[in-house]
Amino acid sequence: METTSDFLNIKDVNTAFKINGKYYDAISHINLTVHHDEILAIVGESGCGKSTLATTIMGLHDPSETKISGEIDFEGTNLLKLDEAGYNKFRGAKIGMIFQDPLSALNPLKRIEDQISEVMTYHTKLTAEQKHDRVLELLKEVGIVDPKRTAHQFPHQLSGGMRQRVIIAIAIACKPDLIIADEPTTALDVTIQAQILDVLRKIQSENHAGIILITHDLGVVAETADRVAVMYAGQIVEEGSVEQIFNTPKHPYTRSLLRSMPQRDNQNDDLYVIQGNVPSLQKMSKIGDRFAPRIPWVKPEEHEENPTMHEIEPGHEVRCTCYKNFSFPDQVGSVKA
Amino acid sequence: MSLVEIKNLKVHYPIRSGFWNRITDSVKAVDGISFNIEAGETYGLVGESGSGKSTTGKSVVGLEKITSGSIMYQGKDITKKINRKELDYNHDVQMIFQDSLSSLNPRKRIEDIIAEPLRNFEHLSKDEEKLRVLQLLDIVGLDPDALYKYPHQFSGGQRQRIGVARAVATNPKLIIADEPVSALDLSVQAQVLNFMKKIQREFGISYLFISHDLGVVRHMCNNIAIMNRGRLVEIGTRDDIYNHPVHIYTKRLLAAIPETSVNNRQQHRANRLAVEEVYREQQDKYYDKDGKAFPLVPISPTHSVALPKEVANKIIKQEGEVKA
Amino acid sequence: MEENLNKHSNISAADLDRLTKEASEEATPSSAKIVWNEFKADRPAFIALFIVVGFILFVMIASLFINTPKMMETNIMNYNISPGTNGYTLGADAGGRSIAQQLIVGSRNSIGIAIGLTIISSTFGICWGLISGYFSGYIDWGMQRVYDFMMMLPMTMMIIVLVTIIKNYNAVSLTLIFSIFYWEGTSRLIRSRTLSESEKDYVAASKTSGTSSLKIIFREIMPNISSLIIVDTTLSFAENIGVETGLSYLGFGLPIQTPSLGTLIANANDPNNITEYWWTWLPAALLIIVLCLSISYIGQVVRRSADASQRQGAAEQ
Amino acid sequence: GCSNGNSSSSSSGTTAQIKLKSSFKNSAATDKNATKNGTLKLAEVADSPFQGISDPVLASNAADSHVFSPGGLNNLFNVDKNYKIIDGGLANQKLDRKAKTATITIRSNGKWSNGDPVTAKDVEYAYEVLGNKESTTSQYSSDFENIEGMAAYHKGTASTISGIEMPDGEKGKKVVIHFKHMSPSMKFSGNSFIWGAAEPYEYIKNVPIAKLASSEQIRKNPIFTGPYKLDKIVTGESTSWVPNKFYYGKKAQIGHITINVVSSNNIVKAIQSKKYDSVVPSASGEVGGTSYKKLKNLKGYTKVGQPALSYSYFAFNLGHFDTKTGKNVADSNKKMANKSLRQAMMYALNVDDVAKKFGNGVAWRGNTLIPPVFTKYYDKSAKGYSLNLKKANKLLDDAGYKKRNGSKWRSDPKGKKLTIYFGGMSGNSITEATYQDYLQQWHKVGLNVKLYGGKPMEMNSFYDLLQKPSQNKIDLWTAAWSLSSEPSQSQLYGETAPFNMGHFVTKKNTELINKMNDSSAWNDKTRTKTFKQWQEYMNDQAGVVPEEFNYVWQPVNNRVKGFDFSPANNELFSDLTLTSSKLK
Amino acid sequence: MWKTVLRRIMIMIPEVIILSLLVFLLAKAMPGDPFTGSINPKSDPAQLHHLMKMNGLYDPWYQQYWNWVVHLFHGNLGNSYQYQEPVTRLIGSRAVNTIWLALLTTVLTYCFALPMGMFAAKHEGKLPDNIVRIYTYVTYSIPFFVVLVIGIWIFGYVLGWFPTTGSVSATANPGLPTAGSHLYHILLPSILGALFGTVNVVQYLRSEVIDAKRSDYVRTARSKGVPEKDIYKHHIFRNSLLPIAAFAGYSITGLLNGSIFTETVFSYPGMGLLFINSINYRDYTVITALVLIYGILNLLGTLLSDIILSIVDPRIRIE
Ligand SMILES: Nc1ncnc2c1ncn2[C@@H]1O[C@H](COP(=O)(O)OP(=O)(O)OP(=O)(O)O)[C@@H](O)[C@H]1O
Ligand SMILES: Nc1ncnc2c1ncn2[C@@H]1O[C@H](COP(=O)(O)OP(=O)(O)OP(=O)(O)O)[C@@H](O)[C@H]1O
Ligand SMILES: [Mg+2]
Ligand SMILES: [Mg+2]
Repeated sequence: METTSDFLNIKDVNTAFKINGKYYDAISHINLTVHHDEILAIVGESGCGKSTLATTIMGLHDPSETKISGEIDFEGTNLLKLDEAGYNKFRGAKIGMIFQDPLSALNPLKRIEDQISEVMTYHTKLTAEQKHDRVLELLKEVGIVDPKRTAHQFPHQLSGGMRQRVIIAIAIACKPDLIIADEPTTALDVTIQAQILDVLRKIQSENHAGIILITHDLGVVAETADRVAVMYAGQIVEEGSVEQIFNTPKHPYTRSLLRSMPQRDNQNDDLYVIQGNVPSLQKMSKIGDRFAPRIPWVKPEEHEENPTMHEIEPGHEVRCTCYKNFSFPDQVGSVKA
Repeated sequence: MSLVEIKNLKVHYPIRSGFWNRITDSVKAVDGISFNIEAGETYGLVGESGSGKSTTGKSVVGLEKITSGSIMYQGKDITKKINRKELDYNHDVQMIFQDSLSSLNPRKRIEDIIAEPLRNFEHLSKDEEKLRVLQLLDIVGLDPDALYKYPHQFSGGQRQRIGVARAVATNPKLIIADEPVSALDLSVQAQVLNFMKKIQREFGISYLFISHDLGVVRHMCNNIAIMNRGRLVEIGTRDDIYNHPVHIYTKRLLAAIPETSVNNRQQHRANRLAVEEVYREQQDKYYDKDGKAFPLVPISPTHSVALPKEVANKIIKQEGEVKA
Repeated sequence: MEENLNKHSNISAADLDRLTKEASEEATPSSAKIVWNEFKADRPAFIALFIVVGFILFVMIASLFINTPKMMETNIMNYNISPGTNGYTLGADAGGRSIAQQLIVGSRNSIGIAIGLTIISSTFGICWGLISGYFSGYIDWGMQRVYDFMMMLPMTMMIIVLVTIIKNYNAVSLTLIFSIFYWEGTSRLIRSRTLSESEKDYVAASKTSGTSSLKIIFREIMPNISSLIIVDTTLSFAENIGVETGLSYLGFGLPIQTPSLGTLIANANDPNNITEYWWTWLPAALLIIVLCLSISYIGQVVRRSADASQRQGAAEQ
Repeated sequence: GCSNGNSSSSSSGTTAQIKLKSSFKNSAATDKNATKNGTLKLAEVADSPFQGISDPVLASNAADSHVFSPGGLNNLFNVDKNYKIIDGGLANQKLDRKAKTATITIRSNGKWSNGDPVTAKDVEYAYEVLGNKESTTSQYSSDFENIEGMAAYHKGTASTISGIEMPDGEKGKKVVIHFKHMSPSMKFSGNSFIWGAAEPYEYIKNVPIAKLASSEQIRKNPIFTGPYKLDKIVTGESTSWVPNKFYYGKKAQIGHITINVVSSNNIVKAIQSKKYDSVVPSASGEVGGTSYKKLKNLKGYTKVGQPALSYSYFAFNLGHFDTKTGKNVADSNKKMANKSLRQAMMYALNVDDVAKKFGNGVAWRGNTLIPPVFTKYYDKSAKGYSLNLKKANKLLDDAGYKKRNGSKWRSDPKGKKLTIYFGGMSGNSITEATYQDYLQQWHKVGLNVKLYGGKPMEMNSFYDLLQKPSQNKIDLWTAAWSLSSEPSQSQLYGETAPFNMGHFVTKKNTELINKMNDSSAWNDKTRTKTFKQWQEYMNDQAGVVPEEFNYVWQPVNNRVKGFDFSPANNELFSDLTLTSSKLK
Repeated sequence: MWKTVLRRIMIMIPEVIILSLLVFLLAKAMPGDPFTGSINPKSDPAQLHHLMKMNGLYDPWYQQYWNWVVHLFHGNLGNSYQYQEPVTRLIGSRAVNTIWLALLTTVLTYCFALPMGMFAAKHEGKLPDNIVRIYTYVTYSIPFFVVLVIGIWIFGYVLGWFPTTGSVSATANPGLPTAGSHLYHILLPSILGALFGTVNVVQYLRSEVIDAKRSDYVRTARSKGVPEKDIYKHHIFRNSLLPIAAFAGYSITGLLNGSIFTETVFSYPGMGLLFINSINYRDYTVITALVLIYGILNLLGTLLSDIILSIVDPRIRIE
């Protein structure tokens, strides 16, 4: 099944939260597509709206506290038009989600088996026995050594890595087309992180699912993703294949991020530091390039007034024009940090 | 003489149970580790979660009650409270914590937070103290108007720098940094790491740098110890550890670090799986019957590995051959 | 050391005043101010605060003008006289004593007892909880056994037994007796918060900064649970007003000669008073209700403002 | 019955303002059906559950004797309106002054409610239970040692009471009691020499006397000799009764009688909401004066009443009890030793006003120490102490209690400061209001009288203090007594009486009290005279001064017929019928 | 787990001993003696002294205490002076009443509190929530006995719906009618007690539910596509109800305290009323026994709560 048909189309989505009676955009004008059989990574600093995007797709926001506009086209259905019951047909069945904190994401008072089979109760017509078998099967699939025992245990009796595997099992129980993994490995050790990522990749190839992998760890992205979208302050600033992003990053933000990573080759140097802070929601400017304040040496005229995405090579898009002549101050040697 | 010499340090937490609530067992959080921290260097302590890194760090600053072993500083064992007092140990050894928010008292203004050690160790006049705090803020790159603000009004990186300012306030010789950047975003992490290096250069401070991020450790540390289940499995220089790992655990840890080089990611992955495979197969060889790591055996002047004697000797021989 | 710093910092002694001034202009308001602002914003809370403070002040001042022994003199001809007659605004009780005046003096006594009880039991409970929560080991173990014991004591019964033993008890001894039993709840609450607070790194940081245990407890930890303390204290203040009342009702509270809201409500002991001479007890009951409602409302507002400041802190991290 | 004195009565004018009849002769016709199948609902006013000791020897609480009263309490004798024992009851009594014996003859058809006959042993056994060393009774008194052999039996040195004889054997019907000396009070019910009730020997003989009070036979399934027999008992709460077919006298008519305990706080509401026909008829009074005001106009109820056996009094602390000799001794140096002072204090009081205000007509100022229920002995003409401030002031002035050095208060004749401590038990708000009123009155005559401890005392502490052999804390107090139906005064005010807590002793008093029961007293006229003399003397001495008398009264629902609770009616429960099945 | 329970019980023993000694001494320190109350002209003080002596009341306190302890080990709490009955039997008969009252109160409390708390939390910040909050404020503020007094007046006397005294009707036939009558008698006090007892449960439940609503596992459940009502049923309510179950044990303390007031107002012959009476009559044996029993019940209550909690919550399940 080698289709690359995009089954998820996110078009111009805005999500705004109500804070003290006013709505503020947490993500704005997001356009994204996800294909079968690929891992799309979304990277960005804390607070840039990665989780918001994920939960917007899942429809997990309280409608009285949020305002969402745009269109999320999932296999021909606009998810944003669905009511609660309609959404429930997709959640768990067609879209699975994996959360960051594996301990709190599981109901502490229910056995693992019940938590996994619950999702099947609502989306399949399996008998109790079949469900039981499927649970064991799933646990095995996510790499749990002793599925029988684990199925009978409670979350607190499992290690972090095991819990995360259970959550993955829940997410894939109904063979969804789309899996959203929101920082699935942040709370885990590197060795376990690697294992979990392996599991994710295996599942993706077996189920031909599309995976949205949210993370702020560039290493994880580089190792796992097929395509990458870089977010900054609620917007996507650059999008492209892993190679494009890591080998020929364009946007100043992407480049800054990569430069600030401790790497083999900058062992004894100072790391690059992005000036300033990510603005808080309320202080986010509506117009202009949101990253501009953090690269003050770039002249205003190099930025677009209303930055848009520019496709610079097939599949590689960058927001704003400032990337064109961008260079770091120490490389220019003229601008003082 | 090293700045701090840790010898056979053990920290066991008792588990009480049974009818009389007696100690029936213990969590061996730290189970006999030894290493030395030299003046002016950054010593890295790496290991997975729960391996006892923090416990070691806390023992060194004196926050933890030690089961056995010694920590020598200026020729005195500072695991004894009297010696700590006598040496003004806490004046010389400070700590930076992982969670910057929780390590700063949310009800205190920055001025009071930074001045706290000053008030305890140096008896300055009000103006002197204020000046000192302002200077410290300046050094860590914060504006003076931070003086009367509360911790929650700062970003993570700024807060971590406040933590550093407090730690350097008494001009310490050693700072224990327990995962100082794990909670921070990349860009902020860079800021703090740079800054810690700068301070070290300027004040000649030593760090015991605790982290599970091998990338960061490689960036920061000259000497590194790998910890596993309360014991050290390998210590050596940066080069020893990253380029010539010997212990299977170290190898596995290194292999699991995600690489940013997209182009050879397949290769990296294959390598990791291979190491993983070896680890599964050979695990028993590297641990004794109880699953404990063996005592460290030097295989070069800077490099020691927890191996059974014979194996170590073999390796030493091999190395010798390679060199020859 | 000093040179060391001077060497690395661009700030010199000369800049001190200017920078300090600059900083203080940018200073963040203290938490007291935040709470005050919260009150100003919340009209009902402001009214509640106004009622409580105003009422307490009124009662304290007004009772100075009342000669209590004189007031408590019986005037049997005005036995249970109804409100509005003979200049008795709120009528009189079985002894022909003005209910209005008794309300004032009684409120003062009751509030006094409640305040006294709150101060004694909370102070003790807070200290106990802080110390027990901060120290582990034998100190905590011993202190917890005391909790267990207190927990076991049937409070009302013990108070009644004690009250019957002490021959000439008065408001003060009554307050003290109550205090023996009412510190425990507060203390437990404080202890559990202290426990979790002690695990936070700022406590470890203070330890490594060489701060003494007592200083850590009272200067570091206590301010951090201050909102809890304030809330708990206001709520237990409201509750404590009811403590004396209940015992007076059973006949083990204040003697009638010392009027209190409790002794007034004890008039409801007699069902006839409930209907026929409602003025002997109802105003006191209403007063207690209004007072307790206001106080607990204030407690809620304080709690909320404390929460809000936390939330604000969380959002910016 | 007994009263713990806690129910300080409240009170009215020199005499009752109302007149109540002791009976309610209902003109409506008896509804036979309602009577036969209906239930008479009575309330017992008590603040604690009753104890459930049905045995009159062991009971120590009025509530117990009330809730078991339809069973007749195993009373042996019928009495007249003066509580004098008359023939016609379960047994008759004959006194022989010469032989110093009392002969008790049980009627031949006297039966227990289980059908067993009442025998001589039943009468005798009462004394055994009473005098037994192990007995838990509090009814025993040294007076009983007037019976030959009782002292030895009580000590445990004799296993039987030698002075009690059963000439026809245990199963016979005759008992002869031999006394050391005879007393005129033996003619009256409630005297402390002859026990007036039988014990069902056959029924309880297997229970050790020490365990009797807690035995099933006494608690769960007691038997009685009266018109009704116990049907069911809910411990502490209620008893219910059905007619006893073995009753020798007039047959009971109502199908059921229930008696429920109701707390004093709730009784008025309970009656007002027509939950009860009445309260248990008793001589000690179930509903007080305050309730009268609330119930007097209640529709559907008729009030019945008679003077009470109880009265409240003021007593002065005048001496101490010498534990060695067992005698009360008057101390002339006591603060209150001055008669004028005492009289003045009494004249200063406005008991009339207080009684009028709070007594609602059923209580009034007492004028003498014998309450009017004893029609024969009561001195109607006694003046007592009514408010007379002038006289009070004069008395004080003359006796040398003057205000000195511009003081607000009078000092004693020697010029020393005089502070008098007044004691009273806590009660309801009226009690306390009354105390305050008294204090104010005394202040009016310049006496610095203070409430001891600043407030009324709790009952236990109060008697604890007063019963000390010697105390100087309380100088005068008020409390109440409930008298036995035999009005001898030796146990209250006699020289050796431990209850003489004011330690008022004079030669004359001792003489008069002794005279009440000496041989001269066999003559009723002489005895009456002695009583009058004593009353006059006591009033003059003002060592103990009556405070208030009151009516025992109760509301009776208009459906009840034949209600008469005067002491002379010995068939109270048998007479009752109902005129409708519902309360009116 | 049973080991832990046993250990807890062992720890309780010294506490109970200290309490018993304390109570014993305090009771003895009260002025008066069991016979002070029975003075009347007919009773002979000599006989009262005789009784005092017979009951060992003149012995030194340690002797009395020792005797008492020795008897205790024979299951004998002594005799009530007032009731002349073995204390065990006396309290036994009263305890039954108190237990029924407490039981019904507890049941009703939960019947009222659970829907209220859940409803309020479900509609957090909206009208139902505010109503419930006002209700809890008010019940929190009014002294309990005032509620009782007003309750008995309105429903007992004015409307006459409920009996106002006692625990059972004197005329009820044995069997079902008696049981019914018992129930009828405790209904009003239980309802009033329950209205009052709800406060803690409602507040606790409400905050539990609100916490649960915001918890990550509920978000997980949503992402599984579980319908809202099932989320409430299977996750939110279930998880917040379990800790509530443990409240039952803790609430014993409150119930026992309340029983003193309830039983006084309703002349309901339970342990609370017995205590007040015994205090007035200085019935030492009963006072001591009652305080001790209440103390032990308090202890058992907390123990019970801990056990319930450990059974119900796998996280703290004691192995
Ligand atoms: N329910 C909400 N109400 C108000 N603001 C919100 C809410 N949820 C998120 N935000 C804000 O929206 C912004 C984006 O949050 P989001 O959680 O999507 O970030 P993120 O990229 O996932 O960050 P992280 O890496 O820390 O998880 C943040 O500024 C956050 O404070
Ligand atoms: N107070 C304590 N009581 C009992 N066990 C403890 C205590 N503190 C730590 N431990 C245990 O000691 C071991 C080592 O803990 P430590 O915090 O030193 O690990 P770490 O290497 O710092 O882990 P992480 O990377 O998660 O911070 C762990 O198994 C932990 O559960
Ligand atoms: Mg996120
Ligand atoms: Mg750690």
